[in-house]
Amino acid sequence: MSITRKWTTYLLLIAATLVLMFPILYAFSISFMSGAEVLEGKIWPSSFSFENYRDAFEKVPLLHYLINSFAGSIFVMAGQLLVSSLAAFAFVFIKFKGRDAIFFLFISTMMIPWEATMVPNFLTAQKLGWINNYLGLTIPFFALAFGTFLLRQQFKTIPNELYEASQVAGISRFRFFWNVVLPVSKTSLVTLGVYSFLTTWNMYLWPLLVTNTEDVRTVQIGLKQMQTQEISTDWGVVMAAVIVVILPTLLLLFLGQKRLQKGLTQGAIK
Amino acid sequence: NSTGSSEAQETKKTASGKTEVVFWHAMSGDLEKSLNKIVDEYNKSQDKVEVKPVFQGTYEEAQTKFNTVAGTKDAPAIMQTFEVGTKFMIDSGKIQPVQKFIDQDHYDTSQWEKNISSYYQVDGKQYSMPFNSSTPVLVYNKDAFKKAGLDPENPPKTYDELKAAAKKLTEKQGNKTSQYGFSILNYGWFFEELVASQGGLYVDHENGRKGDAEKAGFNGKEGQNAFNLINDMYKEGTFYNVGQNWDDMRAAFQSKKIAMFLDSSAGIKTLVDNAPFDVGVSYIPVPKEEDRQGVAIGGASLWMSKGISDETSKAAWDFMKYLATPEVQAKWHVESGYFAVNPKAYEQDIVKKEWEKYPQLKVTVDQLRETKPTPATQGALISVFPESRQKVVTGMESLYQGVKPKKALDQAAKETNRALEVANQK
Amino acid sequence: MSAVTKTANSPVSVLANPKEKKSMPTIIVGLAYLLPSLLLFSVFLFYPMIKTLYLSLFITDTQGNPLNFVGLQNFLYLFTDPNFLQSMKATFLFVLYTVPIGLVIALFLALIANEKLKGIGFFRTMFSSTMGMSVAASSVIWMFMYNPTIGVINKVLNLVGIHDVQWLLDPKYALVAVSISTIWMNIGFTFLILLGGLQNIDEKLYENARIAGVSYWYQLRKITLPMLSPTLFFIITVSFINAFQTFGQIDILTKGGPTDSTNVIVYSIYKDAFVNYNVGSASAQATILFFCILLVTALQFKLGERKVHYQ
Amino acid sequence: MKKVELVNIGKSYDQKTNVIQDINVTIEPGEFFVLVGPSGCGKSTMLRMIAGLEEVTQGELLIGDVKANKLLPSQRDLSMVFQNYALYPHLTVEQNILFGLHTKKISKQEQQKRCREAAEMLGLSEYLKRKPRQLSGGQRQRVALARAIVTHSPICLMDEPLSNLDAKLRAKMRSEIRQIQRKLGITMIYVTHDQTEAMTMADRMMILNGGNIQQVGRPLDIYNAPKNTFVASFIGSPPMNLSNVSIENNLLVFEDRRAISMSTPHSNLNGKKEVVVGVRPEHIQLATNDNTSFIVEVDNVEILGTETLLTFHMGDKQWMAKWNGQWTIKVGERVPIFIDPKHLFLFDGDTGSCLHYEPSAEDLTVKGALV
Amino acid sequence: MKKVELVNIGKSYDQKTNVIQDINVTIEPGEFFVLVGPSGCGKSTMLRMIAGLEEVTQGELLIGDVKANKLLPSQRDLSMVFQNYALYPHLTVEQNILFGLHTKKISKQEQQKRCREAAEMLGLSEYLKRKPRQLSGGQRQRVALARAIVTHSPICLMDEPLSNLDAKLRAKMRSEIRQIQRKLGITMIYVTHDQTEAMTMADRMMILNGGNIQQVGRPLDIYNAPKNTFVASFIGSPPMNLSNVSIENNLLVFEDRRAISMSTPHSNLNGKKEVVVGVRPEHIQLATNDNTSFIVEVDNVEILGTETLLTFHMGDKQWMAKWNGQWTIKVGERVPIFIDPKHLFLFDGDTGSCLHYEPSAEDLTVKGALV
Ligand SMILES: Nc1ncnc2c1ncn2[C@@H]1O[C@H](COP(=O)(O)OP(=O)(O)OP(=O)(O)O)[C@@H](O)[C@H]1O
Ligand SMILES: Nc1ncnc2c1ncn2[C@@H]1O[C@H](COP(=O)(O)OP(=O)(O)OP(=O)(O)O)[C@@H](O)[C@H]1O
Ligand SMILES: [Mg+2]
Ligand SMILES: [Mg+2]
Repeated sequence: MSITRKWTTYLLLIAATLVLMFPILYAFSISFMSGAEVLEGKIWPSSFSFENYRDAFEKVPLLHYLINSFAGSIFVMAGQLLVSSLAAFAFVFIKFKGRDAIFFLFISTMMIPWEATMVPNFLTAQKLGWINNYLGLTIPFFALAFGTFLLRQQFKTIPNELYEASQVAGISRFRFFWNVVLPVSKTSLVTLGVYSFLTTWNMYLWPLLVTNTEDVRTVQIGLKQMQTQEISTDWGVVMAAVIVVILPTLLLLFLGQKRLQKGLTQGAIK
Repeated sequence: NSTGSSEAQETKKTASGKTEVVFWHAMSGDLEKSLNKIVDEYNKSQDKVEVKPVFQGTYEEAQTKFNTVAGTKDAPAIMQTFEVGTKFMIDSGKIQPVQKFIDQDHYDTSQWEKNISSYYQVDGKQYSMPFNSSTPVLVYNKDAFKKAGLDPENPPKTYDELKAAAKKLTEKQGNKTSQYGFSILNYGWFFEELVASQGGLYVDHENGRKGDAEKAGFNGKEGQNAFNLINDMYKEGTFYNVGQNWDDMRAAFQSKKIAMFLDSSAGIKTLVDNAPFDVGVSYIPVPKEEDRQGVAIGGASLWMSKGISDETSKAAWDFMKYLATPEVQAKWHVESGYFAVNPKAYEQDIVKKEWEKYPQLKVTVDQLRETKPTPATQGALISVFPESRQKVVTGMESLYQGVKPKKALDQAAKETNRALEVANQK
Repeated sequence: MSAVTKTANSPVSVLANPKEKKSMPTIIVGLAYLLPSLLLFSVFLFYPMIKTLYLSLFITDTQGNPLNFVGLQNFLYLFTDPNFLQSMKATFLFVLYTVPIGLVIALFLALIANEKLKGIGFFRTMFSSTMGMSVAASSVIWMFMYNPTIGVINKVLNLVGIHDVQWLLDPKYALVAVSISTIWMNIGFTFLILLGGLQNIDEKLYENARIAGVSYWYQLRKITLPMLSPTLFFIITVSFINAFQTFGQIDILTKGGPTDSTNVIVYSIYKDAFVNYNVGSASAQATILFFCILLVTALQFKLGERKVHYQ
Repeated sequence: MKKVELVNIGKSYDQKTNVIQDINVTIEPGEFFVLVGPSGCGKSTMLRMIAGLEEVTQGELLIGDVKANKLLPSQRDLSMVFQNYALYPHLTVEQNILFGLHTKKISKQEQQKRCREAAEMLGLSEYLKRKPRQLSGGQRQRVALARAIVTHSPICLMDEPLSNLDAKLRAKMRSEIRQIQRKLGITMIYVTHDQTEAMTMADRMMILNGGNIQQVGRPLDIYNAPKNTFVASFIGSPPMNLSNVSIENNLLVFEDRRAISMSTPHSNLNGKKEVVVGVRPEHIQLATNDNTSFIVEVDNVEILGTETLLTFHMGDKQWMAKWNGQWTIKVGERVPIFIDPKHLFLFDGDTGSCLHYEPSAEDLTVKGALV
Repeated sequence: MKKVELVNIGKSYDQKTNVIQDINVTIEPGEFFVLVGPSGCGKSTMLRMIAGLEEVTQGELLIGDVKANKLLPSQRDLSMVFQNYALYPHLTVEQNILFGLHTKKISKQEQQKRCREAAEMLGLSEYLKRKPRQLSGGQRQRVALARAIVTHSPICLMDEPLSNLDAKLRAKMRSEIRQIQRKLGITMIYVTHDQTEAMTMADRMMILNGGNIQQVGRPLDIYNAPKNTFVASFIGSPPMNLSNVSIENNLLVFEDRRAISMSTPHSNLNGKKEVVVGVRPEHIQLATNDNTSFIVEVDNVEILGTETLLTFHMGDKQWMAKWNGQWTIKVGERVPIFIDPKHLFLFDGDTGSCLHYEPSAEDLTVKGALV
């Protein structure tokens, strides 16, 4: 690569990074400002005080919410991985009539607007007694068309010989699934795991609906709790909460970026 | 949701044997902190009842949820609902009027601020317990008044004065306006108040208090006055459009983008704290001084669910009574900026001290007390209020797009009528 | 093993044995593996969807229970209701603004992040970071940035001499403003997918082009884009579906206003169902939305698939 | 050691056309049996039917005298080695070798013992803890082999197990597999498309083409007496040279009117005039002064160190000659060649079946040579 | 036709260790030059440096007498064929062939003409409208070739272009490529790890190992006079048999105390006692009564139709003998063999370099044979 091309690329990279990261950095900066500073429209705080963070943790049980979000996200992640991989396994390794039709049915679920299903789902959850516990927060999300699709693409790359070899050896189907297919698809599972963790972590409306107590509420609700309507919002505190809320997901993303990218692409391409 | 579920539920008890009262609210931020403190004190003050406050999102979100769980075991004992949800709650059949407990208990409601509690009274029956109430006030920048050669102690009272003052307050550099004279949030409530303060009715049938409303009335003379005011000032360049967001509006005031605006009385204190200038508060303006009827309240009240056990109801009532005591109301008023339901609260020391520090607060209370009790200031009762508000907001917004005030109002009225029609079919 | 040796000694029993031992029909096994998904889908997606279809033919009470059957009246009203037509328009504009532009930006980022340079990993991480941002958190940040008086965007515009723009208040800009923030939120995901697609392209194809001496743009046009087409196809489909279903940022940033300019269908559904309690109308809108998405996706598969080159 | 018998076996994937048909063959216990044929001829299909991975749609399959058509793969008591080895990439070599042994109800101790033995036999002992991706192609091949060995199944099936290896390694593994099979005495059914592999490894082999058996027999018998042109050109490297000729007065006349004489008039030509003549490259010799068959112009010369390959045109075809030694011949040079009539094969021009050949006299033994 | 010169070329990817080093060679105009060596020895690296796809980190590269170290690939006026062909899957054969030709400022007409010519030459005419995935391996190979041809570049680089093809097709393409190169007279630099390919195609070849040149020369010269044990065992199939021996009184004594005598005392052994002896398989003959070198026990016999391979143990190694004809020998049979001392190679035990060989007398020509 020629020198000029190299430096233009660097220049573009840096410029793009600055533009893209600006909102996050801006929020970070505001999270250290006092109320007056925020209203003056400053870009940089005059001093870095953790006042806002302390306030944020004081105002709502943010720590508790963080733990709930974490537990819920992990739970959904595990559930999605299991349910999706079971389905994907059937779509790849078990031949039966009508398989493609069912697969199409799965894919079509991606098109159902979530808002349209919320009220009936809430009533269902209520009938099942899933209000105010992790069941309601998590189980409705265990089945995921996108995840099934992603894993199906991955499973398709597993040579059929592996399956046949285990058939000859007399290994049961489930054992093959558990001991071979899953470990071999680690990358995609991690990808899907990160993806489901992120999406679950970021849910707001549903958790609000199905929880009535702080015991199981999540950080996104906490974020909403910081903002007020009729009286002034304390922006510094809200931004502090924003930072607290996005920090874990950003961290997760940074750690899993490589795998995520690899896994997502496998799913994207036939 | 079969009606069968409205049978009395079992009384939920806490581990220590106290009766559990679940209390859903929409108070976020500092308000939630204050509310939690009050609840805490109540819980500690006795050993029979344990109130559990639960934040349920915005008023709308909270009500949606209440609507779906009302009558089941997941329903709360006490539900906080915004003022425009009143009719909806009454019609839902999922609540019991507090009048029942007032009667049982021979509770003296005369200690309540009449102008507040009357909003929640229908056919002489008290449906809910007033809790956090506010009214609109005119807030202005005293420093800017001085600078513009206006008397900071004599803010505009009528539309004409307002227009004149706004003209003086508007500062322009070239074609760029650095300070606007006046602003109103694009929020239905302010429009309703502007109509009510002139004695205008929002809907027919005495604002819906003498039977189900069927037609919108807000597009009459009073409503047109209000829309014309906005339209005229906007055209003159003295009115600034701050949108729908309370925070944006206050930010604009605090950063001196606007010199006067209408705000909720509940927001005054923080405003005074944060503004880098002297803040003045006055009554909401009217077209002519003789029109002044006062204001209707905004805010929310507490409702008692149906289908909870008697024991729980009693416990919830006990808590409601506690909330209405002057001491608690004083604290609530001081911390939140909302009115005290019980006027005796204003005689409490902490309130007096607070008023010394924030004389602006007293103005808000005075405005409320001077209000003449009429169907207009009592507030409208319609089930589709939120929807109607959206239509009015859209109407206000369309003003800035150059739509004629009358046309904008009529459109909003037409759509409200249809919503009423649909609702009345149910 | 013992079973087999035994049967080996008595051929007669073998002929009978396999019949008994014959494994379960694969359809049963297959469905067993699909059961959890099917069950959950049925309960939490298909059932509500069917219920929605059903309710769209009724006027409902505030609890969402059907009161009286009105046939297609809900639909007929919607198609004459200027508000709904405005919603449709807003939705299509929103999709139009966000999908192509987001795609182009993400593609640009993916292209520059696909170069082999020192420290490129850092940039890739940065570019993908918005994927970790929740809609709520992002919207709060953007709302603040859009603030006409204290927000940074107008501050910057003022610096270059541009008048204050009332981003979220002016119907001319509100949808654009929401679109910008949406593009920003989605860029991380789109970027990641595209980058992965780029990295799957055989390096040798470019080496051959280098030897042939064709220009960068020619490579982009003749190699990169065609080779990326399966990935592009995937991401376009997903972006379309997501754009049609956007809700969170609208709720926080504009609440559908001003003058309904950002009142996309999903938000309109939400308002009708949760604020105005017109479940019938909301259901009808949801049904329309569902078919819109279905149509667009089907169209895409019909038209797009032909232009996609699978390896 | 078990017998495998195929009776009238046929297979159709789509219930319409047969992919293979009328397969009748008995594979003897302990035999090394090779299935060979060009790509797509149905070798894998046949092997997979024996393994039970593919349903038998016609005929009867007997394994050790037991009808096996409907048995599950695991009930057939056989092991299988796949073309790309089918190793589990996430398991170590040891785990790979032992994977699935548990279903056979073998004690941990016995498993370990078998694994150690197999690993030793195949020189894998030091790699037991590695993952497949850390192994070279040949080592992976051996792991796949070890996995088949430890099951102690009397029958082993292999589907082109060497085709992913390079030429040198392939030659080595060829003899390794053969030696192990002899040592363990298992019945081996081995699929390949490489005739060299088939020739060097098979006790007997079956040549398939288009789903039909072409010939079954010992490699040398097939080499020396191919039943038809397909077999003749498929077996042997470089392949047998074939050309259409017409018979005119005991002469075989090529299309370009060159001719060679037949040794004696052949009775079984049934008066056919158009036949195909075949000559193996090694039987085309440099003519000495008195016996030139024809003079050819050399198209290409390839010197492989110990032998030289000449390419030239003959009638409508390119022919090849293989000579020992390093020959310095220029492209375009004209070279006189001689073909001994006794080395000529004659095939039916229409059916391709062999009409005539002279049984080879070359049956060399060390004893014979020493004399 | 252009010359390519490498002067002291070296390459390092990580600025620390060299992947290849000290490469000095001149590739003559119109020459077919083959780079051969085991996997990972640096062949591709070298080729890619010549192409300009990889930076030259040491030394000087001259293309047609012009210093080319810094030239862009497109400025070097060469074409390249990649191992997996690097065809554009979304373009038709025709578009693939013409890809990038527009940069050469060639008229549409001329492009079409070249494409037609190349397609005809390679038998692709009927496939011009197809996509690569609709072609067989051999056809894809030809498209890649055509793409290189149409550029009319004087130099063509090929990186293992045949390794994805099966044995038969490979043999065919080998001679096709050779013929095209001759016809067009281009300078060809060809990378392979297959010694047969190198032997049969090269005018000259360079054998690389671990980034170092082992030997450069004509294939037969290298075959007959390998410079060291690496070359000796790399070139030739089956490879040369090598064993450690000690020299005792003009005898080469193997580790198992068997011995063969050297023909004459060799002067250039410098008194070394431990050497490596090498014998090509074709030089191990069946002994006649009076000249037995030793008796060996046969480990394996492979009959390839026209020749027979015997495997047996010799000292610490397995040796192979290649005999013409079909030999019926049982595994385990004891066979007397004879090795002519004149066919012995001796290598330095430490450095592996060749100490002694007798120039081959076999330089056969048709003329010589006819006499
Ligand atoms: N699952 C299948 N469905 C339909 N047809 C198939 C299937 N598997 C193989 N065939 C067809 O059956 C024929 C024989 O295939 P088979 O795989 O047995 O060939 P093969 O001899 O093993 O070839 P190769 O040497 O390429 O492996 C081919 O024409 C192939 O297209
Ligand atoms: N991009 C690279 N970065 C670092 N090391 C490399 C790179 N490419 C090749 N190498 C190393 O350089 C050495 C030579 O590689 P090269 O690809 O030239 O081998 P080769 O002879 O072509 O082998 P093969 O026959 O397997 O293609 C190897 O050790 C390889 O690991
Ligand atoms: Mg096969
Ligand atoms: Mg290479």
